[in-house]
Amino acid sequence: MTTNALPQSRIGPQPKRARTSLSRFLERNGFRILVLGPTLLVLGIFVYGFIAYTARVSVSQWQGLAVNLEPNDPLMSTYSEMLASPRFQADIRNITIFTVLFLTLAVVLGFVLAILVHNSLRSRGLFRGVFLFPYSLSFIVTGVVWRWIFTPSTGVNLILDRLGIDARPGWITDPTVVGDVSGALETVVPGGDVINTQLGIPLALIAVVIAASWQLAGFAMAIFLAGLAGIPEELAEAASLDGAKTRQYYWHVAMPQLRPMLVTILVILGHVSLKSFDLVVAMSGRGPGFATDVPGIYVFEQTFRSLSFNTGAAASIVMLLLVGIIIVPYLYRTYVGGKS
Amino acid sequence: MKAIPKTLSWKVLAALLALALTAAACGSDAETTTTEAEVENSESATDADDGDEPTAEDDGDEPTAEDDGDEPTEDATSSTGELEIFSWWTSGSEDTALQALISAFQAGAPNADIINGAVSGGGGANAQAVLATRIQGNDLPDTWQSGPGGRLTPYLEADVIRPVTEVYDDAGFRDTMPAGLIESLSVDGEIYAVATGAHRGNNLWYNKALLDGAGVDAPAGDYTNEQFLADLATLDAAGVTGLCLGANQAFAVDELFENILLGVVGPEGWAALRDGDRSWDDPEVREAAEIFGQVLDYVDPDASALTWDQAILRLADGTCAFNSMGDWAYGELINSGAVDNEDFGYVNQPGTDGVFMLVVDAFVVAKDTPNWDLAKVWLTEMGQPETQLEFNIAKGASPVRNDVDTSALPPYQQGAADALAADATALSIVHHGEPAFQTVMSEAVTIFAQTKDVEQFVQALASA
Amino acid sequence: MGDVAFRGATRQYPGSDFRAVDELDLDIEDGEFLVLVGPSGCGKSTSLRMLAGLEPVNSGTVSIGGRDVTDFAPRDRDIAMVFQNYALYPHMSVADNMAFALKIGKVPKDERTERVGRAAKLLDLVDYVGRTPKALSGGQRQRVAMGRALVRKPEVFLMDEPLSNLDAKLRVQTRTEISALQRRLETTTVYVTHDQVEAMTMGDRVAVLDRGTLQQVGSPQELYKTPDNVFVAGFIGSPGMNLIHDAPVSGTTANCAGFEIALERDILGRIASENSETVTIGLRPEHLTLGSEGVGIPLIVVGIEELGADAYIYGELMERGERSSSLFAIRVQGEARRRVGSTVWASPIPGETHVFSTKTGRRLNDSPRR
Amino acid sequence: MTDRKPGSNRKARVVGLVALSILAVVFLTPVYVMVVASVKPPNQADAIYMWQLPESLETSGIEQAWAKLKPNFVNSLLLVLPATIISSTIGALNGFIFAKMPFRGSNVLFASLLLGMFIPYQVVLIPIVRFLQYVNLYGSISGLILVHVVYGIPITTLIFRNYYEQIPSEILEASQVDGATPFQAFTRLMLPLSLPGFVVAGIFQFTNIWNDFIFGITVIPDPAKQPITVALNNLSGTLSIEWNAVMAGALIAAIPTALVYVVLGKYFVQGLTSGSVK
Repeated sequence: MTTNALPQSRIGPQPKRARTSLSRFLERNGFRILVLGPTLLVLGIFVYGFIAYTARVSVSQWQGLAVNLEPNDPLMSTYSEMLASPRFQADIRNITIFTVLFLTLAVVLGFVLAILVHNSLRSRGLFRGVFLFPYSLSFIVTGVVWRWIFTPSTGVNLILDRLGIDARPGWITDPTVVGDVSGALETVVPGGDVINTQLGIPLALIAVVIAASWQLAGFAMAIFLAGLAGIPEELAEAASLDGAKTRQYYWHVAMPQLRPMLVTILVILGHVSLKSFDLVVAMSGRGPGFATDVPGIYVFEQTFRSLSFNTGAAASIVMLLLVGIIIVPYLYRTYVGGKS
Repeated sequence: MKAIPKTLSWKVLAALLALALTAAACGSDAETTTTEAEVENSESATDADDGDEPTAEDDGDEPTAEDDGDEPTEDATSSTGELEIFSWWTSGSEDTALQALISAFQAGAPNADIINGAVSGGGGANAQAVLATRIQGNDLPDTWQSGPGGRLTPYLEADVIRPVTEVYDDAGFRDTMPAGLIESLSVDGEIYAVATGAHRGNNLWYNKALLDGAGVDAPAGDYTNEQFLADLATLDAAGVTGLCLGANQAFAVDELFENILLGVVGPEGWAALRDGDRSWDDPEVREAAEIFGQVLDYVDPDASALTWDQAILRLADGTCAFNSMGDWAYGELINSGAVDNEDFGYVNQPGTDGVFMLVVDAFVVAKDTPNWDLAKVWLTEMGQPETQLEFNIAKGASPVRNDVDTSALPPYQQGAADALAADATALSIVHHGEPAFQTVMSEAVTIFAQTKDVEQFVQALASA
Repeated sequence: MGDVAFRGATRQYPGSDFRAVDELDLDIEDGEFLVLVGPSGCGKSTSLRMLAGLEPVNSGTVSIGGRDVTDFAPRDRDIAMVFQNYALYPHMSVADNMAFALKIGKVPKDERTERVGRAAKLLDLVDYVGRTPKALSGGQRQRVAMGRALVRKPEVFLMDEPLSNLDAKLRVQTRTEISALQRRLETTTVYVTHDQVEAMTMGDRVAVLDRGTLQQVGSPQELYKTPDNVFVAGFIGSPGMNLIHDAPVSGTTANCAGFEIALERDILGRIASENSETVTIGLRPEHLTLGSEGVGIPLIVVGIEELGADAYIYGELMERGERSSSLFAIRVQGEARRRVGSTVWASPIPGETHVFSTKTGRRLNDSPRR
Repeated sequence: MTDRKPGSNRKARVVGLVALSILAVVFLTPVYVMVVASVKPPNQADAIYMWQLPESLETSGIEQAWAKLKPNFVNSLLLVLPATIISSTIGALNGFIFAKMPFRGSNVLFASLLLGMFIPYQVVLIPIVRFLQYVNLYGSISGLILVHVVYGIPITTLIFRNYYEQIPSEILEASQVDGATPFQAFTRLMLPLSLPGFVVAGIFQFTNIWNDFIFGITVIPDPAKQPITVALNNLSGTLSIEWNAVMAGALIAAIPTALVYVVLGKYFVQGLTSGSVK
C-alpha cells in the first residue's frame, strides 16, 4: 500500500461518491426525516398552529358564540383586564404554589414508597398494586371522595379526633392565606397596587395537594422502582462498606442515579399539575375566596360559561407563558445548552 | 439476573388480545341491552367500528347531511328520520323526566328515531361547553336544552336558532302559558323556545325541630330580612348553625345573594336591574349586599366543602336550620326521608312573598335543522298538558301551562304551580343571566363572601 | 484489498475549539496490524471511529481498499469492530450476537450457522453459544465480541481497547491470541490502546498520537530506537526514556547536572542553526551504568523496582544542588543494588544518547530521518 | 442479597414492612370510602355516612352503573388500545432518534416538542373540532384516536428518549458496523430492549386516554360512540346525583387500568433490570 494509489481515488470519482448531494443527504437523514416528519407535521398543526390560533383569538373581540376575530382595541386590552383581576391573580398564585407543593410531596412520597416496596421481600406486587391503584381512577370521582374526606365536620377530622389528635383543620373550607407578602411587594413594585390578591399560601390548597399526591405518587413510585432496579447492587455494597447509613445511601448514592427518572417524573407530573382541572372542580371548586381556583377552571369558565373566548384564550396563553418561564430555561439547560 | 424472556412480548400481546376479546364480548352484550330508540344506531356504530371504517358511519348522524335521502322514500310522511336532542339530563329524576318527553315525541312521530345526546356535570356547564364547541364546528343537534332570557342571547347573536312562534300559534300555547314566561322566551316578537317546566328559585327551607328548639317561630309569608337576621342570631346564641350552604358550587352562593336581592328590590326593581334600567350601583343593591354579608356570618363552617344537595341534606338531618335554594331541593328532602311540614318547612325568601323566581328549562331548535318537522312534533308534544304533567312530576317542577290539572301533583308542587299562575315573576340571573354578566356576578360574590367589601362589590357589578 | 489511508483527516467536535484529530495522514497496508497508541484524549479512538464511519470527518478523506469512504455509512465500509465494553446485544444469545451481521447481510442460514460454529470453535465458545451475554465472564464476552467481528470476514478489523476490561493475566494471554489470530487471518487490523506495552508487543507498526496530532509511525523497534521527538521518547518504553530538559550547550558538550555529554558535530550544527543554547538529552535506562563516585549524573535513590533478573533504580536528579522532581530510571543487573537515600552516579553508554531540540522537541541525532 | 446492603437487615425489613402497611392503609382509605359508598342505597351514599359500613349490601348502584357503562366500555377499549400502541410506537421511534441519532438542532426540536405537553386542552377544543371536520374524522373513534396520539407524542417521546439514553450507544454503533440500517437497528435492537419503556409509556397513555373526558366529550357527540368516562360522568345528573352509582361506576371504570398495572407492574421493574447491559 503506497500513497500513490490515493490521488487516483480522489480524481476518479468512485461510483458511490458520484451521487448528488441531495441523495447523500437523504441517505444520511432519510430515516430521521421519515420518523420525525409526520410527528413534526401533526405537532406543528396541533400544537403550534393551535397556539397561534389561540394567540390570535386572545387579541380579538370574540365574545359570544359567533366567531369574531376582529382585533381588539387596544390590542392587549383583554390581557390587561385579565391580569388586573383579583381572580386571575389568585389563580396564578394558586397554580404556582400548588405545583411546587404537589411536585415535592408526590416525588418524596413516590421515592419513599419506591424504596420501601423495592426492599420489601414479601408482597412486593401487592403493595405496588395498592399504591398504583389510585392512579387508575378518574379524577372526577376521586375529587368527590376527597371533598368528603376534607369536609371538616364529617371527614378525616373524625378520624383525627378518634386518634386523639386535637386539631380541627378547616381543610378545603379554610380561606386563610398565610404569609401574605402582597403588601410588602407593592412597596417595591412601581406604580403601587397592581396586586389585587393576597400573595401567600392558601391553606385550602394543601388539601388539594394531598389528594393530587395520593393519586399520582404511585406513578412516581413506579418510575422510581424501575430506576432502583437498574442500579447495580455493587453500588449499595460499596456504599455500605464506605459506612453509609441506609438513608445516606439513598440520598447520596441512589438519588443521583435516579436523576433521569426524576426528570421524567417532574416533567410529566408538572404538566399534569399545571393543567389541573377535573380534580379541583370535583373537589374544592373555586374554594373560599378563590383559594383553590386554578387557571384551568378559569379558562373553562371564561370560554364556555361566560363565552368570553378572547379571555379564555388569553388566560391559556398566559398559562403557556408561565410554563415557558419555568420549563424553557430548564429544557434549554438540559437539552440544548449542555452536551451537544 | 435473567435476560428478558423472549416470550415476554408475546405475553403482553396475549394480554392485549384478551382485553380486546373482552371488549368484543361486551360489545355483543351491549347490542342486546340498549334501549329501543338506540338499537339501530348503536348497532350500526358497533358494526362500523369493528370494520375499522369509522369515517363511513359519520354520514349517518351529521344533521347537515340529507338524512331524508334514504329513509323517507319508504315512508312518505314527514315524521320519519332522526331527531337529535341534547340536554344535561342524564340521571335519576332528570332522566326520568326526559324520558317522558321522549315517549311523548315517539307517540307523535312513531317512525322517527331519537338520538339522545346528553352530557351531565357542572350544572350544565359541560353540556354548554360541548354545545359551544359544536356550534363553532357548525355541527349542531336539532334541538337542545336552554333557558330563557340571557341564555338565548348568545345563540341569537351567533344566529344558530330559529323562531318557533308557529308552534305556539298552531298548538295554542299562547293562551295557556304565562305571558311573562313567553316574554322571557321571546326576542323582537318571535318566540324561540318551548318550556318544559318551571322551578321556583326563591325558597327558604327550614328545619322545624331546630327552630322550635331555639324558640324561633316558624317563618310566615310576610317574613322580613330583619326577622330572618334576628332568627339567625337567636339560633346562633342557642348553638345552632343558622344557614346551610352548598358553597362548593358557586351557583349556590350566587343564588343566596340573588334571593336576598330580590327580597330587597322587589319584582319591578329586579326587572329594571335585569334590563339595565337601573344601575347596579343602586342603594338597594348595597342594602342587599349588607344583608347578604350579615347572613353569611351564620353560614355552616363546612359550606365550602358541600354541594347544594349535601347542604339540603344537612338541613334535613338537623345540622343547620335554614337553606336558601330552588325547589329542586324539595325532591332531595323527600328522598332523604324527611316529611314535609313535619320535619321541614318552607317559605318564600324574606321579602319575596308573591314573587316567583323563575328557573325554566326550555328547548330551542337549530336554525338549519333538516328535521324541522320532527322538531315541531317534539316541541308540540312537549307543551301538551299530559306531557307537562308527567315531566314535572318526575322533575319536581311546575307545569308552565295554566290548564293542567295539578291535583295529580304532590302538595308542594301544587302550591308552586298555583303560585306560578298567580304571582309576579322574576327571571333568575344566576340561571338565566347573560353568560358574561353572570360570570362577573359570580366572581364578585365569591370575593365579597371573603372581603364583605360592599363598595368593591357593587362597583364590580356596575362596571360589568 | 484492505489497505487504509487517512488523508488530512480532521475531526473537530461541535462547540469545541480543539481539534480532536488534526490532519491525520496515515497509510496502513493490506494485512498489516497497526496500533494507534497515545495517552487518553490524544485522538486515537476518534481516528478509529472516523475510519469506522461512526464519527464524521470534518475535512480530509478516509479510504479503504482504495475507495474513498469518507461519506460512507459504517455498514457500507466492510469493516468489523470490537468495542471497549464489547457492546454485545444483551437480548441475543452468543450465537445470535455473532450471526447478527450475517443475518443483516442476508447470508443464507446454513452458511451462517457454519461460520458462527467455526468462530465459536476457534474462540473456544462452543459451550456458550446459547447463553446471553449477561451469563458470561468478562473474558468470554471479549471473545464473543471478537467472534462477532471474525464471522464477518471484513476488509478491516477495528479494535478499540478491547483488552482494557480484562484482568492483567488474561490481558497478556489474550494479547498473544489476538496477534496470532491476526497473523493467521492476514486481515488488516487497526488497534487502539493507551498501553504502550500492548502497542509494542502487538503491532507490526505503531502510530503514536498526542493531542490530535500524529507524532510518529513506525515499527516498534524504530519507535524505540529512534523516537522522533520528546513525546514519543517519553511515551514508548517502560519505563520511558529519561529526559534532561534545558541542558546548556557549551562548546561541544551539553551539561547534564554537571556531567558533560559530548555532542556530535552535525548535532551541534543543527543546534546552531536553531539558534538555541540548550537541548533535551534523552537516555534509556538500559543505556546507563553505575559509575564510581563523581563520575556520571548524580542521583538520589528514591526507590528500587526489583524484577528478579534485573532491577530498576529510580533516582532524583541533583541539579545545581537541588533535587529535581523528575524521576530517573537506571537498569541494573545482578548485585548492583543501592540503598534508598544514597547517591549514585549514572554514566551514559557513549553513542546511545538521544538529543532533542529544546524549541521544537524534535530529534537532533543523525538517524534514519523521515 | 447480602446483609451488608443498606436497608436489607432484619430490623430495617420489619420497620419497612410496618411503614408499608401503614401507608397502604392510608392509601386505601379513599378507596374504602368509594367501595362502601358504592354498595349503599343512594341516600346513604354521602359524606355524612362516609365512614359507616352499609347496613345492608345494596347492589342497585352497581347495577345501574354497569347497565349504563357497558356499551361505552367497549368504545373505550377500541379507543385506548390503538391510541396507546400507536402513540407509544411513535414515541419510541422519536425517542430513538433524539437519544441515539441526534443531529444539529435536534435538542431544540425536542424541547419545542415537549412544550406541546403543556397546552391547556380546553383551549384547543374548537380548533380540534374544526380540524377533524376538515379531515372528515369528527365524531368517530378514529378521530379521537388521532387526537390522543398527537397529544401523547410529546410524553411518549420524552419517556423513550430518557429510556434510550440509558442504553449504551456502543450497541448501536456495533449494529451500524454490523451493517444494520437505522431502521434495522431500531427494530432488531432497540425494540427488543424497549419493553420497560413501553410499559412506562403504555401505562401512562393507557391511563390518560382511558380517563380522558374532555376530548371524548367534544370529539364524539353520539352517545353510542362515546368513551366510558363520558358515560361515567353521565351517571350523575345535574340536579340529582346518586353517588352510589357514581362510585360503583368509578370502580368499574378503573378495572382495565388496574388490570394493566397488575399484568405489567411486574415487568415494569423486571424488564429494566434484565434489559440493562451494565
